[in-house]
Amino acid sequence: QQAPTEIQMWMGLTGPSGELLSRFGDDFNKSQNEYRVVVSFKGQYPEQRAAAVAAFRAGNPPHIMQMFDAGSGDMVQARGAIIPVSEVFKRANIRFDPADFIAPARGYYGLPNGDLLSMPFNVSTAVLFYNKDAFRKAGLNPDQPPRTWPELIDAAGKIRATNAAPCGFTTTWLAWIMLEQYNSRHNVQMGTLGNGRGGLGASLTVSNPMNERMVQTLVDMQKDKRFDYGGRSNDAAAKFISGECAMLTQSSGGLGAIARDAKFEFGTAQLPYWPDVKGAPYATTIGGASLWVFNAPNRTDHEFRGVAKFLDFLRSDKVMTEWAKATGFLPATNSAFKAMKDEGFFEKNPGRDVPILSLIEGAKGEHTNGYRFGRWTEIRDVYHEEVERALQGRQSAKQAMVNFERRGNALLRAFERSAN
Amino acid sequence: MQRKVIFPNRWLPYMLLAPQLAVTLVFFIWPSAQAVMMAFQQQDPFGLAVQWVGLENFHAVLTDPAYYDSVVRTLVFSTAVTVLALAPALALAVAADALIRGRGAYTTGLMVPYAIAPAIAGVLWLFMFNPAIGVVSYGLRSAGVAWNPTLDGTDAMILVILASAWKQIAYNFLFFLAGLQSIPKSLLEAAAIDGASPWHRFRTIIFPLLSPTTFFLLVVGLVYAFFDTFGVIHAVTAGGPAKATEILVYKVYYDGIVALDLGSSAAQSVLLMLLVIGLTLVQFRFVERRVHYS
Amino acid sequence: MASLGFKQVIKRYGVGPAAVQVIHGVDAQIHDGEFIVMVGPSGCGKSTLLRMVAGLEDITGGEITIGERTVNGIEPAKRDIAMVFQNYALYPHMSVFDNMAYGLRIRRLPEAEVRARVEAAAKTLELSALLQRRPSQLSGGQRQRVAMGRAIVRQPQVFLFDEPLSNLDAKLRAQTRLEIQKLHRTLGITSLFVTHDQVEAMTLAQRMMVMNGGRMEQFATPEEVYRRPASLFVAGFMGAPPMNLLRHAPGVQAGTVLGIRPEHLLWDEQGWACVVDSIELLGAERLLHLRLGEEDLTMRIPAQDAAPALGETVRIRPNEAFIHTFDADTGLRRA
Amino acid sequence: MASLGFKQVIKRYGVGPAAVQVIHGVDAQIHDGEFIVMVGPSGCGKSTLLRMVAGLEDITGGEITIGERTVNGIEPAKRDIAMVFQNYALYPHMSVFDNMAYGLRIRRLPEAEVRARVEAAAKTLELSALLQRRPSQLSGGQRQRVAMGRAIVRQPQVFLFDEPLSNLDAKLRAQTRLEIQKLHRTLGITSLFVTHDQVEAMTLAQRMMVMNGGRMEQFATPEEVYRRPASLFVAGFMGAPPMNLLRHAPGVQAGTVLGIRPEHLLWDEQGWACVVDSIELLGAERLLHLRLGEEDLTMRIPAQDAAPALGETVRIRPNEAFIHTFDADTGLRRA
Amino acid sequence: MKSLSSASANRSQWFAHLVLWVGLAITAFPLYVAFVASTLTNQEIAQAPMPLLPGDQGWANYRQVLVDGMGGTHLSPPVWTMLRNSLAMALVIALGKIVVSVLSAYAVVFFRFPGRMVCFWLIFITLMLPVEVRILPTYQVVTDLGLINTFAGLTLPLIASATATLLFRQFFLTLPDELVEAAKIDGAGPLRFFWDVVLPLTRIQIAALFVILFVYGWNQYLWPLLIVTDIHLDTIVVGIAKMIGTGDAATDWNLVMATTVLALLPPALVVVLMQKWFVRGLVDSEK
Ligand SMILES: Nc1ncnc2c1ncn2[C@@H]1O[C@H](COP(=O)(O)OP(=O)(O)OP(=O)(O)O)[C@@H](O)[C@H]1O
Ligand SMILES: Nc1ncnc2c1ncn2[C@@H]1O[C@H](COP(=O)(O)OP(=O)(O)OP(=O)(O)O)[C@@H](O)[C@H]1O
Ligand SMILES: O=P(O)(O)OC[C@H](O)CO
Ligand SMILES: [Mg+2]
Ligand SMILES: [Mg+2]
Repeated sequence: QQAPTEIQMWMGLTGPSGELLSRFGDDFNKSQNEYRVVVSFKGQYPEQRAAAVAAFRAGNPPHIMQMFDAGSGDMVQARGAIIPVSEVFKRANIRFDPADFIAPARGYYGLPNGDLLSMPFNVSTAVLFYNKDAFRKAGLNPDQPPRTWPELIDAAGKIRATNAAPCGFTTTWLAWIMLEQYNSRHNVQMGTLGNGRGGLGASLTVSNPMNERMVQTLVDMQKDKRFDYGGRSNDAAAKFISGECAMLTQSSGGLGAIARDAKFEFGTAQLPYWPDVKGAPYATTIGGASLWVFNAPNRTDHEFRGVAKFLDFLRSDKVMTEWAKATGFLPATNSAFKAMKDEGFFEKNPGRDVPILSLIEGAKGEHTNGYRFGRWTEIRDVYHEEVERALQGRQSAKQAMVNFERRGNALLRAFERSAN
Repeated sequence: MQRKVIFPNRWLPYMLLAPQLAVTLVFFIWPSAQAVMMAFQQQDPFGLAVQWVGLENFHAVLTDPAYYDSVVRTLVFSTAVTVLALAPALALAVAADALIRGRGAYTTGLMVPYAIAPAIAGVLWLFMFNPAIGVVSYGLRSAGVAWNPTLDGTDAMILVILASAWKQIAYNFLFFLAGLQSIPKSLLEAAAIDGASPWHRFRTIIFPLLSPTTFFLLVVGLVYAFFDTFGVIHAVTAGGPAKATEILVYKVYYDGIVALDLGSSAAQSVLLMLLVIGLTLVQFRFVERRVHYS
Repeated sequence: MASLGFKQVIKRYGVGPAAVQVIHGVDAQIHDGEFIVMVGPSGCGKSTLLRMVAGLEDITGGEITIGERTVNGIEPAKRDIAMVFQNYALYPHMSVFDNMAYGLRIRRLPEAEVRARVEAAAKTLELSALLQRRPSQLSGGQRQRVAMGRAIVRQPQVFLFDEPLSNLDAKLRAQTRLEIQKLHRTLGITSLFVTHDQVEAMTLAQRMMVMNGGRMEQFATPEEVYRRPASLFVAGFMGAPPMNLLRHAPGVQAGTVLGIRPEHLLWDEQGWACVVDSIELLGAERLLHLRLGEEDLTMRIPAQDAAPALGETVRIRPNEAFIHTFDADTGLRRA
Repeated sequence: MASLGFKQVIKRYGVGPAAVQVIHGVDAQIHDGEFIVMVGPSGCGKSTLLRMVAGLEDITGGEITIGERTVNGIEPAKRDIAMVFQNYALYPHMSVFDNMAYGLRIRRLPEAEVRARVEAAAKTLELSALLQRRPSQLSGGQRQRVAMGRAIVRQPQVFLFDEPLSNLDAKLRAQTRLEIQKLHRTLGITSLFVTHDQVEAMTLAQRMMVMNGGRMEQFATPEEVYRRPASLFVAGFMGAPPMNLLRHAPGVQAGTVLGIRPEHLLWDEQGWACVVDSIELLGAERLLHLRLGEEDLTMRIPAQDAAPALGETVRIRPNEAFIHTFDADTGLRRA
Repeated sequence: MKSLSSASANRSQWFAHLVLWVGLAITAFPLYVAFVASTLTNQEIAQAPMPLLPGDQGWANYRQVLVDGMGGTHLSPPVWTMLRNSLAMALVIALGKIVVSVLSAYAVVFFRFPGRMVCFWLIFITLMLPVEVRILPTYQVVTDLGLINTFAGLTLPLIASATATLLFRQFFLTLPDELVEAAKIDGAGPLRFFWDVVLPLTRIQIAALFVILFVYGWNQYLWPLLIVTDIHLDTIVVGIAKMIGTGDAATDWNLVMATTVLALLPPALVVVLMQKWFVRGLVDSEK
């Protein structure tokens, strides 16, 4: 008997979700003996991507790489480096219909012809977590979370006034939530050419009153700790878990840790919106990560077939539903979503439908189909920097957005040049 | 440079050198040459499209105000780390040298941080100063100090400086102690007879005699602050907030590995390499000068 | 300038049962302007005693006086002494000038005065041309002179020297010895000079303190020490080759030791019969190593005299005028 | 054992115009079993010559023979010589036993033989009790003996010594000198011993090679060298204090130099009038440093004789029997 | 500075002790906090402020990381595996560097041959090439050699060491010429001399360098992070860094701190136990 062919998959997840994803690899290995999938954690998404780039240049990239939403724009441009996942399935002769995936994911990871570039796997969206104990202390109704920004500002004010918590509200993933999710929620354009999905020539259009308004709000709230900034990625979650901040906007994928470590009763709600914006609230946008397939000179069809088989395994209803139930991520396929609904999961687990309601069932608009820009990781950091500077009182919200747009566009142009 | 008495042999020296040279050529010289080459190229992250651009990368770097911000930041950071690692180390070494009994125990305790990896030192300090759960941040908050290194650039800078200096004190301490112990006691006795008070002796005899050590540690400290603190910064602030802690070496890493702008990153590397060469030469010239002293 | 007195001076290192006593009650009076050399074997406490005078070691018991003043417990800086160390202890980072000026500047003398004094001292010591050099740029002998200069400029009451010549080669040593002598003649400062070199001691001292195991065995002029050693120890220690000390030679009374220097043995057909063990020619003279019964002795004869053969038996006697007699038990001189 | 021959031996360091010649054609024949001492001032080429014999330096010109064999170009290990170095060059990490055994083991002698030879040598040198010690646990004298032991066990044809005693203190030096003498008497191995210490040279040598600036000035017995120095250089070099060399004293012919040793000056009312400059008491005798016109001279008198006062004028003359005369130009002895 | 008169001696001794205690406190505090955190539950830590006295979870935490790993069996191997990897890496790097540099220093010092200075400079220049400059191309070389994800790939590129070569060279230059000559007269050739005399005499320097290089090897970060994709080859320093602040999972600080304590214990022990040599080697190596 021949030794199984090894399929390398790099992931960027840790904790219970990373653990579970690796277990899927084992399950797959047990289900057949032609291939052996090795799932390994290579560091956070940016480090992992750097390692993958180095590995690719050395002719030895992983077969599959999990890459977060923000990295998609760069991956798309790496034409020779990746193979669209639709094509992988086609070559392996395994049925793969992009329409099986939930619409927002298709919009985000798809090609104009409908093919999928990468396979959506861990799909998330931003939600609001709130501390019911603190709400009670502040005299707020624990079963009526704020739905809009004015309500949230008000709640935060009460919490501070009554000292129910040292800080009213904080957020993780500043750019993702306060820029990307926020713009989708209000159907605001982030960039030209269909939010960048139309090609390399796109420019940012983020310097507008809507974005200034959000930043200004944070700046105002920061002054009296109704808002307290907690870092760029997900560090701020700890501020919520420790009870310091009574409200948190965070990825739905963060549910697991909160459920495990928070010593208080908490609730989940949809991301707030400005009620004075016409048509609001719109649907939030996607987060999480998708799976990309690398090309390499020495890759065999046999290996690609193994890749397809494993991806096929991952998108099966059984895996998808287990994944979604255990982690707080959303099911990526329609059928898994349906299976969960049919099973009554959402009735049994109140609050777990919140992300679904805002992402899948929220109102669609012209600008809610996601975005795709090159060097987006870096552009996100530019946003972070400019907003952080505003929060420090070193520039106005307006100036922050002007700078952000200018610097962001410079990066887009640099990207455009290097890709040609 | 070479000893007078040697062995005559044609091939043996080459055999002995072979392993070292092989490793050096394959893993140092060759890749470094490639890195220098990359500084003159523009390429996409995956290396699919490469083009020669001459000095364009250098030009871009040297005309980018952000680069100068980083230079200034690096100077502030390295100066602070170096000074903060030197001054307490000197105080501790003087104290340890003055001890009649028990020096060994203190020395042992004080040198432990030397063994700790920068990345781990960073993790330790991050943990203590984590705005949400850190014991020290809690203490600061209770004391009414608004402490938020995730937002306040100054706070973040202070944090990485403290963590970096903390690790380096052990090293400086050992060198200062060795330096102090190599000062002949009779010099201090002579000064005492000459009428110098203890403080005076420190200022006019001990400190000047330690100056070779101090200078050496200054250079080593600068190199440490420039390069080896990468692990600390990576673990603690990742260069933020708003690039407030992005020193040059972190910028190289960020631009190359995170932003995947390889040309610019390589050009910055070359600039840094020139800096190291400069520092190394200074140090060597100095080592030569120091020989005169004894 | 001042006198220097030791009254029952005792030094113990450590405390309690672990303490070691290294100076056992030294008594001595050194006159104003005298040049005293302290000799003795290694470890006999010479440096310790000197450092007690300097204030670098505490005085465990007894009293040391400089001039009229008891200095026990007084800081080195306030004792008005200067010291020359074995390794010179020059400040390596200062020029020769600054080395010499250091003590004066600390005492806040006006800079003009400092300059005048240093230059005067430099002139005396022929260092004027070297004032801008660093110690590392000087030869051993020059360093030695700077160390002396540093002591001189202070114009102290007492000079202390701790084997200042032992790092010099033989020639330079002889030369520096003469210089120190001259200097003392000029300045006349009370000096206490430690050495374990006999020649140095003999040539430099006005009076010598011969130390042994923390005790002073003799305190007298070099002549006296050589001619009338106060004890067996002194007799054996001073002189090269040392005095022959015989217990069993014919005619030596039981309980006494007969001492006779190698140059005070005479040929005598009637004398002791000794076997020639070995002979050494030292240029102007010869040393005969002889064996008399159980005991060895050395005889010194002019080189031009005929030398006996190895193994030959020769007959010799001590010159009565130069016989020393010691008590075998106490080791003290009898006559 | 073997004879040792030098034929027009030349040594140059470097090549071309930068070359320095340091040995200028040395010719000498050393007999089988002789003990030869090479003396001379620092830098005169003693070590160089010795190391050429050992094979540690190439021979630039001429020929060195050991026994019948010309050794030019032969490896040190194959010359059958043993060498004792100034700093002993003991292997610090090996026991005394292993130090002595090393050379034998490299030559693959059976271990029993090695043991026997080392133990025999250790016995001769009284090292038996120390065989397990490391060099660092030995005193200077003991180390010196180990270095000798290492040479002895090899039973070489020639022993080479490069200032082996210079790291010892005076007392130990005198003692070891006697031991080396005894050893040579026992083993009778041809030896070449380098020193710049006169006493060592005088007492040890059967014949002395006096070197100066890469040339051999005299090769003769110590007596001869002392009594009839072949040149001004030898006259001035041997003897402590050295011979007085006078060019202008009354009665000295132009173009010649008169040599007279300090012990050969006599009081004479009719003699040269000299001023007493300084006096040193050296135990058994006194050195008078005198000034005669432009020239300095030294006179040696017994300590018991009355000493003149400083500055006094004394009258002296050389003892005719001991006058040496040299050619002022060539420096060679005339009579 | 030793106090010269006994009156002020006591006071200055007290003061010295005080200064050193403050120094020790600053040194030790982060370590103490890490230790305390490693004995708590993550919940206790999350409720700021965390207690400053050890809790009762120590045994459980250490057991968990040692046996199961920090993030469960799939994410990170058991910590003891990572400890083993780190140990192997540190040992191979330290010993490899020592062997390679002691040989080359011997060649450079004890022989004269064409190209000697070129070789010396080639080695010396490695001092001036920071990792950041060449990390990507080096990675490529390692892959081309098929060493990616192997222990050899992890250690070999780190084995060249200018510092160690310079230190050995420095030391070899101080060996007295006479020693070499004595050995020549005794009949020892270059290899024999190296083995019988030079190596034994260098053992203190070797011990000292071993400590320094062990710490260096143990603390490697960027290189292993890049070169190892198989978690079973992961070293502990990388393992820890990977575990904090990633993705959606909150950091398990109690486990991270338990692992941290385990990670810093071995190099700290090596440094403390071999203190005498370490200090000497450190001070010498930089001269
Ligand atoms: N700090 C100390 N503790 C205990 N014993 C000491 C101390 N310092 C010196 N001694 C002992 O005191 C004795 C006298 O020492 P000292 O240095 O005065 O001797 P010395 O006569 O100067 O000898 P040398 O000629 O070798 O310099 C020695 O036996 C020495 O071991
Ligand atoms: N490698 C060399 N290159 C050039 N000149 C040298 C070399 N080695 C020695 N010399 C010179 O050769 C001369 C003789 O040196 P040598 O060591 O033989 O003197 P020495 O008589 O042994 O002196 P010492 O008594 O100081 O040991 C000296 O002038 C020395 O400077
Ligand atoms: O926390 P996650 O994994 O849902 O990701 C959040 C954002 O997508 C990061 O870009
Ligand atoms: Mg002494
Ligand atoms: Mg010599």
